[in-house]
Amino acid sequence: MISVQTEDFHVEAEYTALRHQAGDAGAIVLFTGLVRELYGAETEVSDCSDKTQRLFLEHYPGMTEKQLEAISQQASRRWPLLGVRILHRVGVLYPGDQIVLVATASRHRQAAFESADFIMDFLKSRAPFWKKQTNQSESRWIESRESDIDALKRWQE
Amino acid sequence: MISVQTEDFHVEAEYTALRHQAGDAGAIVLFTGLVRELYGAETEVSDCSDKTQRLFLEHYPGMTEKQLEAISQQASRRWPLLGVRILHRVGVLYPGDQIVLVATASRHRQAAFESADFIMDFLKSRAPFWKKQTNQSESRWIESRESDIDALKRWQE
Amino acid sequence: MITVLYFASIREHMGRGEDRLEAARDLTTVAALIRHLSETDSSFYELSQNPNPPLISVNQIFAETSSPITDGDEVGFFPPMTGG
Amino acid sequence: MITVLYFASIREHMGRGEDRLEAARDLTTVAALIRHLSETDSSFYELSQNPNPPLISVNQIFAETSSPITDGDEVGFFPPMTGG
Repeated sequence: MISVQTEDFHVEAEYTALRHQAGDAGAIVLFTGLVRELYGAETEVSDCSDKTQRLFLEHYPGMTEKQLEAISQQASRRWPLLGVRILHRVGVLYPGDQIVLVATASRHRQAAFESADFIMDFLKSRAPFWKKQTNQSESRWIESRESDIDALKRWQE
Repeated sequence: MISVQTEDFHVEAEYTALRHQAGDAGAIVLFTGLVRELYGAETEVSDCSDKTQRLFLEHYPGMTEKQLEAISQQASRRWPLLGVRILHRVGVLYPGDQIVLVATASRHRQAAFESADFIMDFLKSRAPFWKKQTNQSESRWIESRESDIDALKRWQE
Repeated sequence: MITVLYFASIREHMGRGEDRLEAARDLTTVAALIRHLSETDSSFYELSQNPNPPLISVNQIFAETSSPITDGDEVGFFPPMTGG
Repeated sequence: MITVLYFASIREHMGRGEDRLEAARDLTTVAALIRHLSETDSSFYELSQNPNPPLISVNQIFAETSSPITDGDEVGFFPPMTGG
């Protein structure tokens, strides 16, 4: 199931729904992405003025849902999944807020791990979301990370 | 943090505790293992009389905690983690019950995914737990899966 | 009518989120649309000169400059995505 | 005193979870302990003849037959683990 929403989500509710939907699943992997205070600060050393005050998440309504659905179906073709959940928030978010949830259920753990990882990689670079970060001094669009584009290559056979 | 307990656990409570402990984490991966009705039925085709009625989980008190702690520390040396949670249940469990929870928090998703995957692989083959399955006709100890032993090899450089 | 949508930094650069163009006989590909917009809009012209040109969708599916377009289509221009 | 613990299918095979042995001058390795137990206990003898012998721990750490043991140690014998 796919959702794009401004409201926050509850991990337990999403987990429980997937667990009940997934029949005889032996493994559930649940990923959440959170708003960080420091973005792009790969070096861990960062000017404090660079701290995120808020994040604005824009998307392309319609295309987003189509892309997330396509990613979910791709994962289901590639792994024997018993359930998939993708939920992405949009709008204004603050440090520590939940942005995204991806959860997969399968009989065995490897399919659940790999498919959740796969969905996140594709979601990062293939779903039309854009983040604008506001810190003390300015607002700017976050640039896509090279490593996110590289991450996609792992899934090409 | 490490726990070995007979009581069930709440995903939300574990997730929330880790999220608050983990400071500026951008990614949390949470894995749960559940009791399946059909064990060892890799082919998906299985005699219904083979359905699990209950599972008994035995462990080696003392050594279990030591091993889980060692696995957790190994993961923390290998990836830049902001939090690790391992919780394993013992005693009598029924189909659909939660057996194990592993959760990791990190700035970036790759470290969170890989470390949770790593912990589960080591836990499966390196922590002194044993499962005894009772179905309609008999009780028998579940044998370790070749694939679990192979899984460990992925982590050797 | 062809609907053109702009998102994120490209929306801000254009100063608007949407254009509507009469379909025309020569507007048969994304490339032709880009040429037309570059000729009639200086902001779009700047975009088209960027070494990293916008990503493109036609009817909410990723597209190329060579992709065909037709009356009623929705064409999106946007920067690399940063979801998740 | 050396404490010997049996787990899971091995505990069931032995019919008990624990043995306590007086430490002796020749019980200085796991191999010596296995030899001693095999000589004095037919169930343990069967175990030691198994093509897949039990896994071993000394003081709750994985060990080999060559691992040293001493007075006060705790030695565990158990089948391959199936947690998670």
